[in-house]
Amino acid sequence: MPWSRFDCDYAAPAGGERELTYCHAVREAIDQAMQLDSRVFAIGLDADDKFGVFGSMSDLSHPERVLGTPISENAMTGVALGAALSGLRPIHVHLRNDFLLVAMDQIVNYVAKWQDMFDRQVQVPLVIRSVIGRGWGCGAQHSQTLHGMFAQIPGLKVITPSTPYDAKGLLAAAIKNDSPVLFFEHRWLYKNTGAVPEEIYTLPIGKAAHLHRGNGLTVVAPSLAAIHALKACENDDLDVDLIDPRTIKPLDLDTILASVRRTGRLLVVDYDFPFAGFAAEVCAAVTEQAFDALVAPPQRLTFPDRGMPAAGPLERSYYPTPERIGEAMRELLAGQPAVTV
Amino acid sequence: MPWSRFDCDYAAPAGGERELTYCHAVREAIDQAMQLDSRVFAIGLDADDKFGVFGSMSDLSHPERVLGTPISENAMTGVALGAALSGLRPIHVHLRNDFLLVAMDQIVNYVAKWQDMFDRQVQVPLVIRSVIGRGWGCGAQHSQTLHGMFAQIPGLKVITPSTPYDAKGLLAAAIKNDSPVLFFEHRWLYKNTGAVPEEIYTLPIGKAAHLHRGNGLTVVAPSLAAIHALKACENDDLDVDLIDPRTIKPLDLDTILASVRRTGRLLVVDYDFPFAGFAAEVCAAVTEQAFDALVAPPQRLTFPDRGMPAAGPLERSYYPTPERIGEAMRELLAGQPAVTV
Amino acid sequence: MTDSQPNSTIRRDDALWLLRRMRLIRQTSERIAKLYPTDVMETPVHLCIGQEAVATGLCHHLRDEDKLFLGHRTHGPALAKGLPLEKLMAELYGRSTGCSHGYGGSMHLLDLEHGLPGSSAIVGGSIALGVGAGLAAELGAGHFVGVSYFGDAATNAGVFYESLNFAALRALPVLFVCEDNGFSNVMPKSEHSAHDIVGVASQMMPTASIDGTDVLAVNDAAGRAVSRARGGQGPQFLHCRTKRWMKHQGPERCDLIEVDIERDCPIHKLERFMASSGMVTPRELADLRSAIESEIDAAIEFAERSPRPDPNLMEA
Amino acid sequence: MTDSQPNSTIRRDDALWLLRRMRLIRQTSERIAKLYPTDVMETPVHLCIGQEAVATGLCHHLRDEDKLFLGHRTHGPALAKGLPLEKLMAELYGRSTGCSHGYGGSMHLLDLEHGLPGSSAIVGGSIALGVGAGLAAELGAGHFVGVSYFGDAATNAGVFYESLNFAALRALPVLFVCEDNGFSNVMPKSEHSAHDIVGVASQMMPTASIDGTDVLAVNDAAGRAVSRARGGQGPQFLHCRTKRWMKHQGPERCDLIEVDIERDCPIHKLERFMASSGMVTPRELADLRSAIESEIDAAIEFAERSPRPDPNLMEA
Ligand SMILES: Cc1ncc(C[n+]2csc(CCOP(=O)(O)OP(=O)(O)O)c2C)c(N)n1
Ligand SMILES: Cc1ncc(C[n+]2csc(CCOP(=O)(O)OP(=O)(O)O)c2C)c(N)n1
Ligand SMILES: [Mg+2]
Ligand SMILES: [Mg+2]
Repeated sequence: MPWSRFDCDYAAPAGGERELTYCHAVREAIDQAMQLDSRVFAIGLDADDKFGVFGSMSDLSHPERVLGTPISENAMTGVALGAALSGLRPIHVHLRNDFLLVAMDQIVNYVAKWQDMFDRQVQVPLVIRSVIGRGWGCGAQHSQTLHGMFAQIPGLKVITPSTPYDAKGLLAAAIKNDSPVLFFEHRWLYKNTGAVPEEIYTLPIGKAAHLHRGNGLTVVAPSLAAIHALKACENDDLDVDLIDPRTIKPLDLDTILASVRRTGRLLVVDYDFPFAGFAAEVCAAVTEQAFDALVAPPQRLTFPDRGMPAAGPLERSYYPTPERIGEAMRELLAGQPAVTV
Repeated sequence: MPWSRFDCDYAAPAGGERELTYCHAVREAIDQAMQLDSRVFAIGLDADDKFGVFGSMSDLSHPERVLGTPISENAMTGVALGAALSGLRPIHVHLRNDFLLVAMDQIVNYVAKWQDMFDRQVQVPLVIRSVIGRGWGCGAQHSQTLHGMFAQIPGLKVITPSTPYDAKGLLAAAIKNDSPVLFFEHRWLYKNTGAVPEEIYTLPIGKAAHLHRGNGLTVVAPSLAAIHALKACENDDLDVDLIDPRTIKPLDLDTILASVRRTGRLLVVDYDFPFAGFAAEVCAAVTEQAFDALVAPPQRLTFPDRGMPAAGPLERSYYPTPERIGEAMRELLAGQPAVTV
Repeated sequence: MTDSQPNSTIRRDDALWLLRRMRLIRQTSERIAKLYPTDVMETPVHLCIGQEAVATGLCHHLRDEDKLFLGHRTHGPALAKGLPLEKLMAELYGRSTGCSHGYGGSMHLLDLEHGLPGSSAIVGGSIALGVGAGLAAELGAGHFVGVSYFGDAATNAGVFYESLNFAALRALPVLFVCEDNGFSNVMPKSEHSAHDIVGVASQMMPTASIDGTDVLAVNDAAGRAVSRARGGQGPQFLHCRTKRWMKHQGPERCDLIEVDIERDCPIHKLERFMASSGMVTPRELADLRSAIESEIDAAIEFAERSPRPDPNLMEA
Repeated sequence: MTDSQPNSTIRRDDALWLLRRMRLIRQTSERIAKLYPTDVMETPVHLCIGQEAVATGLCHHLRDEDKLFLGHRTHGPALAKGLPLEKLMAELYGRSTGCSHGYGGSMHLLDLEHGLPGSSAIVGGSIALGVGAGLAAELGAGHFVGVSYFGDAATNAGVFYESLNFAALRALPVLFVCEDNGFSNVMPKSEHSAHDIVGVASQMMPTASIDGTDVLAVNDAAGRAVSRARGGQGPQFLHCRTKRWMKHQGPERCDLIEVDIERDCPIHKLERFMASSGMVTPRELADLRSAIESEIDAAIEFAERSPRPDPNLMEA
């Protein structure tokens, strides 16, 4: 098994290491996985272009295993599934998660169901990578973040790394995994830099990370929201226990529960639609399992319940910011209910 | 406006009225709406067949406005949207909600977004009807219930009637509504009978109904789960306040909150996937807004987090039953945490 | 587009193979139809009585490592490809010895050993999976062809068109086999397709349109198509005209078509050919028939004796 | 399939209409390209410089009540259909006076008065919406045709094929207009389509393939197609070969193609024709050009003066 070569312990990178952008960390995971295992290939619209998926597909050392496709996302997902069932390990890449909706039949009825339908007699080593989040006045069809929708579906793992280190290690883990994984990269994280080991390594899928320690309030925030929440903590030196779940599903509820049992308060910041989303799941699960520890009602901070508008002022008001997260944190820390949208 | 002719007050039917099956209540709403308004038409796979959508499309008085389609659910949804934008009021019918996934791009990127993208300058009077739920060993691709997934999406109303009376009144309201509505009919309710007025009438979208009164526990259960929960209440004469939300979205949170403020306890029974579903939303929202009233953690009873299996014993164990609902209720009433799956 | 003629030079053992498989499919389907009303099978059944020649003629040329992706009308093609009968029966009976351990039911059959990586109940989508198998072969996963097997109405779904385009763009070793019985449930083809299916497919790849009730014709055309695909000549499209004698689902006869045994029955036609060319005696034909009945008896007994899956072992 | 010849008998006022609209589109696009680097427009722009003839020749035959559904490359066709310039500019500037009140941005333009019921950024899907408009007309909603307007790569999406099939099955009054610039972003047509687009479409309906840089040819073919659709002769397919002079998105020139003004510029070709046949003087051409510049100045001033939408009024 070529994979055994890149098993390593889970450890946060020490300081002073090589810095990489989020974008290049993703690229490196793909490149190294392709080098280690000839079954790994990438496919997707403009995947073979140097600007494909915002540059994360450039200069791969096995261009013969990087395939462009027509605008046929639904069939292409089926093609990736068929290849996964025939011995390969496809990575299907998308420029925007809005396009995954075109492939929803394949993702939900096929990819997610295939193992369950046959009592797990078959493996489906398929990764679907997609950029999420708003761009530049792109409007309601090009700015969504749909991790909550996919997390609902049994049979799919959903990963939302917030740092370059996590991006590389979790993407490697996703490629190595024998079940379908959706891997969501927020567009605004692409240029962020951070320490990333040169060797390939995997991080455990389903293990949260602490980004900030504190005792007054537990904050759960994935993807870009984690980085924004961290900024908010640091700006005001808040007594916040900030947890980046890193994987939406499977969810590391243990880490969250342990924190809430200490702090008694919970805020979930989720850059996704509000109704029945990831934030609702965390609040409901925490309340179910740590009810007695709660001293205040768990709160959610999400998008408003409407499609994303285009004009700058509207777009900026639609998206939470470090400032708004900081406000919500301070109110909860002060024992006031946070403002939810 | 032909619609003004069928406005009527919201009132539960008095006893002794005409009985109709759920299936025929649906049929009658469509038939009467078509008679009243020549803009109403129905379209869908086998919609024009007498067994179309399990008989609910039979003998309509305007067969020229009932159109069969090829297996092209995605384009057909776009066709329905285009017709809605061109002055008609389409009802798109589906035999199974699993097929809606084929049309997800149209439903989520188009239908749900169209009004928001143009600042609501345009109306989208489009109803998408679909049967939900398990049949007869149909397996993971033909037994889903996806109201939770659609409820996540801003711009969609989601209705799940549990009685013939509600089915007729809410379908009429959906057809009359100027925004997109998803209307989900559980397969096992089709032969249930109940009092249904002959005249066309509408029920308010976003208004829950009490199916049983009590003070010990609030139970929220939509669609077939409502009927099963009612059975459980009646079997054991339980002190339960049973609320059928009738519409998943907009959700009548006021009615639920008022009940929980009385009972202090909440159980949500939802025949859908567990993670970040409707049940999570109700638990999270109730905790946010009535935290101080809760004496026990809100609980969820849903499907397990996996695709539906086919064989009888597996299928039956996958689906909650009145017995299992009764058990969960009794445990909560006794002050014990309910068993969740 | 080529319209194939049956190859009259077929060898006896090849003809016998075709006959055996078709009989296996036919007699199994008839037995299912007979048992179905007793509710021993808690799953829908889409029978393929009358259509046996298509899968049989095709699978005669497929190897275990070739990957066949099916839709909802699974029993016949799965048996043709090599799924053991008792594993099919046990699946229909919802037993843990079934090919999908009872988790799949009638529409979801798996047999990795015999090149059945799964089948799907959502019409159309599995066409793309066969293309994925072809792509895998092209990228070095092994020496096999991918086969997408589907009905006439599956060609209405956009995924059909997308799949053909991609397979053709990359010249993948894929066979598209359209089992055209002229109906989508109760809707005739004239109402679901404005165009000729072969006309569209032939814009993208070599096609053949075949009398799908003539197993020798299918065998012949499939042989050529499979060897072209294996030989690196890219995707091939086989359009097989056939008839669905039963209703779309369940054990009843279809009242939308007329069946003329002489004209429409692939088994009758092959038996007549074999008898008239001296390949088999009437006695051999009768023996074959009853041997298969015994196989079916044994498979049913196996299914009935097998345990039902334990819900407590169902993983979340 | 017919290959149309330009109609040399065009009347002066028709030719002037075509020239004015093409110039409006060209000069507006050039102005956008010039302003875009200053970030006054916080929205992506997909310009159509070089492609003006397609939408212009088409819209010459459309009435306000005809419904045109667009994709992401919206500005040109929307102006051709009658969207007032200042409403386009205000939308690009993200102002509440924009045609979508600033909620839509560059790719989502609405003008119900002029038969623009919205446009979409998800490639392919809007093709079905035009068919829905045709169906509405057929079911008595009014006397209009539905028009689906899309690029060559949109024909890769399954919804394209499904839409054509349904429109043809019901003989709906729908026009499919494919603006074939030979590219999907940076991918050439040879890599995205294994087949000839017109070849597929012609399996389902009458088609015409036209030099889309010749506005008289487009005008002529569109005129016939629109009148056939209006006359109950069912859907029509127009394939217009054109060139995208700019990059897929943004204000830069495309480096994948070579532009030869004599051969490729629809405006140059029309002006030369009109001048040589004595329809216009050089002075008139110059006047037209500067009149449009003034219109654009005014529209930009309008946009700049308009208020930005108030987030507090954004409904959930
Ligand atoms: C996407 C989708 N839409 C509708 C159905 C319901 N359905 C099941 S089989 C079938 C007819 C299929 O006809 P065809 O493809 O010709 O295959 P046949 O049944 O004739 O073998 C339909 C409409 C489905 N399973 N999937
Ligand atoms: C479903 C979907 N996939 C991918 C994209 C990204 N995308 C936007 S425009 C485009 C190219 C479209 O090419 P074509 O249809 O020929 O129109 P053109 O841009 O040439 O006018 C692509 C790939 C998209 N918007 N929607
Ligand atoms: Mg058929
Ligand atoms: Mg193009």
